[in-house]
Amino acid sequence: MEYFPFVVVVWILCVGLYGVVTSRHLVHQIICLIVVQSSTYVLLLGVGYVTGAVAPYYFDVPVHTPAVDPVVQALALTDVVVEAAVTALLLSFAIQAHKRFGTLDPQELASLKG
Amino acid sequence: MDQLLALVVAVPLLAAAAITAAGPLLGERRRILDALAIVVAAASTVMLVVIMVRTAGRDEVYWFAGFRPSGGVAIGIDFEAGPLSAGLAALAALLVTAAMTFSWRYFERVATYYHTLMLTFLAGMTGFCLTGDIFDMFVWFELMGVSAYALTAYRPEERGPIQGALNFAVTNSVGAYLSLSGIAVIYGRTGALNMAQIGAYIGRHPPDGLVTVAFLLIISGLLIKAAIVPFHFWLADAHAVAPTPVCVLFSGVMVELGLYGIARVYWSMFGQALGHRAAISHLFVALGVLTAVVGALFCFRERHVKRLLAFSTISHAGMFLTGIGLLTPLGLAGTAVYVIGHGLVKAALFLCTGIVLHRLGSVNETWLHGRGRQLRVTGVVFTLAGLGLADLPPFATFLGKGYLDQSAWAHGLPWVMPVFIICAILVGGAVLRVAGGVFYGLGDPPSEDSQMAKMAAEEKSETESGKQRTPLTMLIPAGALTAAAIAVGLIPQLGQVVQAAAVRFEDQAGYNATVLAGAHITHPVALAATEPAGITLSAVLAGLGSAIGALVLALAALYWRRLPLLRRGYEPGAGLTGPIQRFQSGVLNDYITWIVLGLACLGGVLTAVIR
Amino acid sequence: MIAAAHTPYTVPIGFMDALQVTILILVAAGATAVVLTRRHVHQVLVLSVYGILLAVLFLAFQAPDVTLSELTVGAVALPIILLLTLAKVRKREE
Amino acid sequence: MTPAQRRWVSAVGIAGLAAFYLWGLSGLPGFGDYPGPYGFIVLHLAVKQTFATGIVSAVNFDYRGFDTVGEEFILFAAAAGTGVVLRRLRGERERSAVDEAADRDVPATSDAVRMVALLFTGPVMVVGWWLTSHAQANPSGGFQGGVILATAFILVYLSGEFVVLKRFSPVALTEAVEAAGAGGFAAIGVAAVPMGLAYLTNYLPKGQFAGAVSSSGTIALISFFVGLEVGAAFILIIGELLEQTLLIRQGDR
Repeated sequence: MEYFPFVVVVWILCVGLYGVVTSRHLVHQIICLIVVQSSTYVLLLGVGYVTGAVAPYYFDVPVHTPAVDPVVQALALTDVVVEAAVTALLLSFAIQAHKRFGTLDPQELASLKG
Repeated sequence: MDQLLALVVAVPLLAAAAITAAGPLLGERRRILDALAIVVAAASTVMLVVIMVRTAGRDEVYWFAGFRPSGGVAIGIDFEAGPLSAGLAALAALLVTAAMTFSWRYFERVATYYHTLMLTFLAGMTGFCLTGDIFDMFVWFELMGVSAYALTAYRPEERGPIQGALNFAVTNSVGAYLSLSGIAVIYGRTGALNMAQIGAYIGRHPPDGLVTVAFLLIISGLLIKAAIVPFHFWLADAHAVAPTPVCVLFSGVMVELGLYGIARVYWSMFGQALGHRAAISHLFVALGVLTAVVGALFCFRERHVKRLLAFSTISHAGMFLTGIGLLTPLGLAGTAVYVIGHGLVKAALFLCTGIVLHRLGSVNETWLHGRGRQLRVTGVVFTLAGLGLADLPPFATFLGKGYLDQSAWAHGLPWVMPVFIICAILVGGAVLRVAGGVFYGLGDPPSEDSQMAKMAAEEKSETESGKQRTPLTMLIPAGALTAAAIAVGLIPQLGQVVQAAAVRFEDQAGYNATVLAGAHITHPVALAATEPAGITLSAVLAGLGSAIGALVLALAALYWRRLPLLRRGYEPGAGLTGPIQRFQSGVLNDYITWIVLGLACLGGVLTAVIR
Repeated sequence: MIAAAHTPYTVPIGFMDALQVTILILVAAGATAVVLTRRHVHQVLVLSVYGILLAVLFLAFQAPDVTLSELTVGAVALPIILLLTLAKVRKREE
Repeated sequence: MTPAQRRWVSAVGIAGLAAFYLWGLSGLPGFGDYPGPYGFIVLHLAVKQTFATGIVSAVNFDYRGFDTVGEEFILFAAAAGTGVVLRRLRGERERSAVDEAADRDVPATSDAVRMVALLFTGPVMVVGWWLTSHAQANPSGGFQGGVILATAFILVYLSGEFVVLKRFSPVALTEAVEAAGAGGFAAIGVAAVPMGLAYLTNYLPKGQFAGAVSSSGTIALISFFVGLEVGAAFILIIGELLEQTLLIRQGDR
């Protein structure tokens, strides 16, 4: 258990990268990029975890109850926003690419461009 | 408490929001907003110059929301401004101002998006330069990135911009996520995000796998942004198709920001922990020299003027990385001066290319041959800037390059100087060949390369009307930037002042004390000794030699087919076409493959070095 | 500070471990499935499921805030914009 | 490279990168042994300093509020970028809504779906609002609330009223709201400056009871503006895509 979450992190990253590299369709490629980024959430939350601790909310538990690290959670939240923003932008590129090129295969895009 | 450091980021952001909100209300009177955007960028430039001058004696630290560190632990985010970081941000703001002035009469009007994105881009660059917090750095890096991707695709009605923007966005996003992974890894060890605090923590122990991996992951995004071989492929695709005023920012300062990031991360976090090993210095120098040579060769072969300038940027990025990688104050100081000179000159070259595109509607060197004769002033500015790019004294480029070479020489790398002179000759020769052919009609048009012609044909005029004359708003920024590049080179004692700043930048203990304890470091101590930073004869000769060499090379390329001695039909650099098409394939998947493979190799080398 | 975790609010550690390992395995499998699904609309649905798995994992990591974001973004908003894109792209492929 | 070459080269690269990465991760303290100090210090101080019981919100909107400013503007820039890229270009025309309804691939929305979607819109907006306004207390905040508010928009679309909706939320207005959200956040920060406080200082009274809706000073206010910005940005992005999918056709070129 000690390092299992981190092995999963590496696995997600590598699977995502493999997908990005082998993809033949831009939307598929963008989704693989989402997978690459999802490895960072797991890593962030993984490094901030404290065994047996509660979530960092003191609404209904006494203050000073041991809690997991709130900082990585804030970072992960920022990360989620970044993901949404970048994905939206990339998808708008993909739509235009499809209009201009009539295809979404990166290989064909490159050869059609000139 | 002094608020300037916060305002340099807050003001452009507020202005971006205000312009978006007010745009539809003003209708046809939107020129007011254009003017507002230019004024804000100019004001940012002034504020950053003030900060740069003010920090000449000591660095300034600003804690957001007033959360000061206690006991060496930071709980808030800080900005840490020194002359080098503020100076680079000031260059960025200056180029944004110039680019927006240039585009006053340039674009078909599309709501207010252009100005909004330019201002968020500026805020991102400024924040990236000044921040002292590693996660905050990632945030500004992403803001810079997202704005830049969108600006690249500013003309979505054409094929090139969309494809270039996609390659740019995906490669840089992969890099950013790897950087974020590195940040998370180092956070898992140190429980800190403040760079000084992390540096202090990991500096106590000899480096292990975690530190090495975090270092490589964090700089991977920056290496991609800095277009270091083999992570450089996206750059030519994106620079060739982005609107010309945006290219000014991409080439003039965004790539350099990636390099700045590497220097910042090294000198405030990892330097002490990695022990400033010679092997690491050599690794950076090797990468830098490789990039410089590859960029220069590709640059000389190119016929698409914007791509040509893009490859020249790659070549220069390699030289900058070499300067940083020497790990000496003079190397860093030389790089800083070189970055300023190069940024100004390269911006002027792109602006002139923009004028050519505006007036003549093409960027194909072969087609343009002899057609730019009536653009006299533009031709003069372009030629001057081209000479500046080839390190002609007294352009600031020659000074920076001179320091860099001198420091390399003093640290047992004498071969760096001749290699870089050759690179400067190739790059300068390519640019001057364009100048001589397009503006003066010298020699023969270079042979048509069908592939490149096709690409250049995609690049149509970006402007709508009024092509009969060049508006002054386009010409003045280009001329002013060239003049500024000369003026910077003429500042007396520039070398000593910048070297003093570089010493402070490379003083990790001093940086720690400044940030975490609010200390006032008057006598920073860098790891390597300072060196005399005057204008040496060898620097002048090297600069003159590069410029003359570049001129000769340009003339030789133009009159190649008339030289009786040489075999006809042989085209200089023709042998490079194959590799260019093979590697610079434009296929996103290839680029990511090279990035992954390059990182794996770098990881292997670093593992061997650390063990 | 950490050792004093004997409040009634903590979950038995063994149970938590098993839960986390199970979900981690599911997440790893989910990521693989997302990448290997080559039919586009299917892939978006798999991505949505992956988003939910991640959200559950974050809950098990005691991060309800991130769970909520991942649910709203990863499992709802992103699949919607992806589906819209695919709808646009498919129409022209006919 | 051919796809096969690429597969092999990348397999080597990914394997090398994975090994290297694992080597680094093996240096972490094991899972569940977060060493601190950052998070523990924040946990210790946050309730006292900010009167917020949702510590993640305290970090996001106060301790590391400056990150969140940048984050909001990333979304802002992305929305502007989507606007740039998907703007109506020459040669593209907008189909009338009637035309569009006739040959839509999907069968026309049934009345039941419309009713359900419309019925859900209200509650979804309430939930979004609640999340946006309770950042300081619970696992919630402007971001999640904003996204949920934007999904209310999608429900209206599902109910088949996109064209109606477009009339009621024109792009210019949404953009203005978005700008107000992002700019408002930055402006709250700047407001501290004339008071002689650092940018983004939490200068409002923090209330008497930790976790109450009116507690925690600027945290609640910032959360509100973030909600505005995020909601408007998502509405803009989704709106652009909807417009592409439903209304815009390629003209003859």
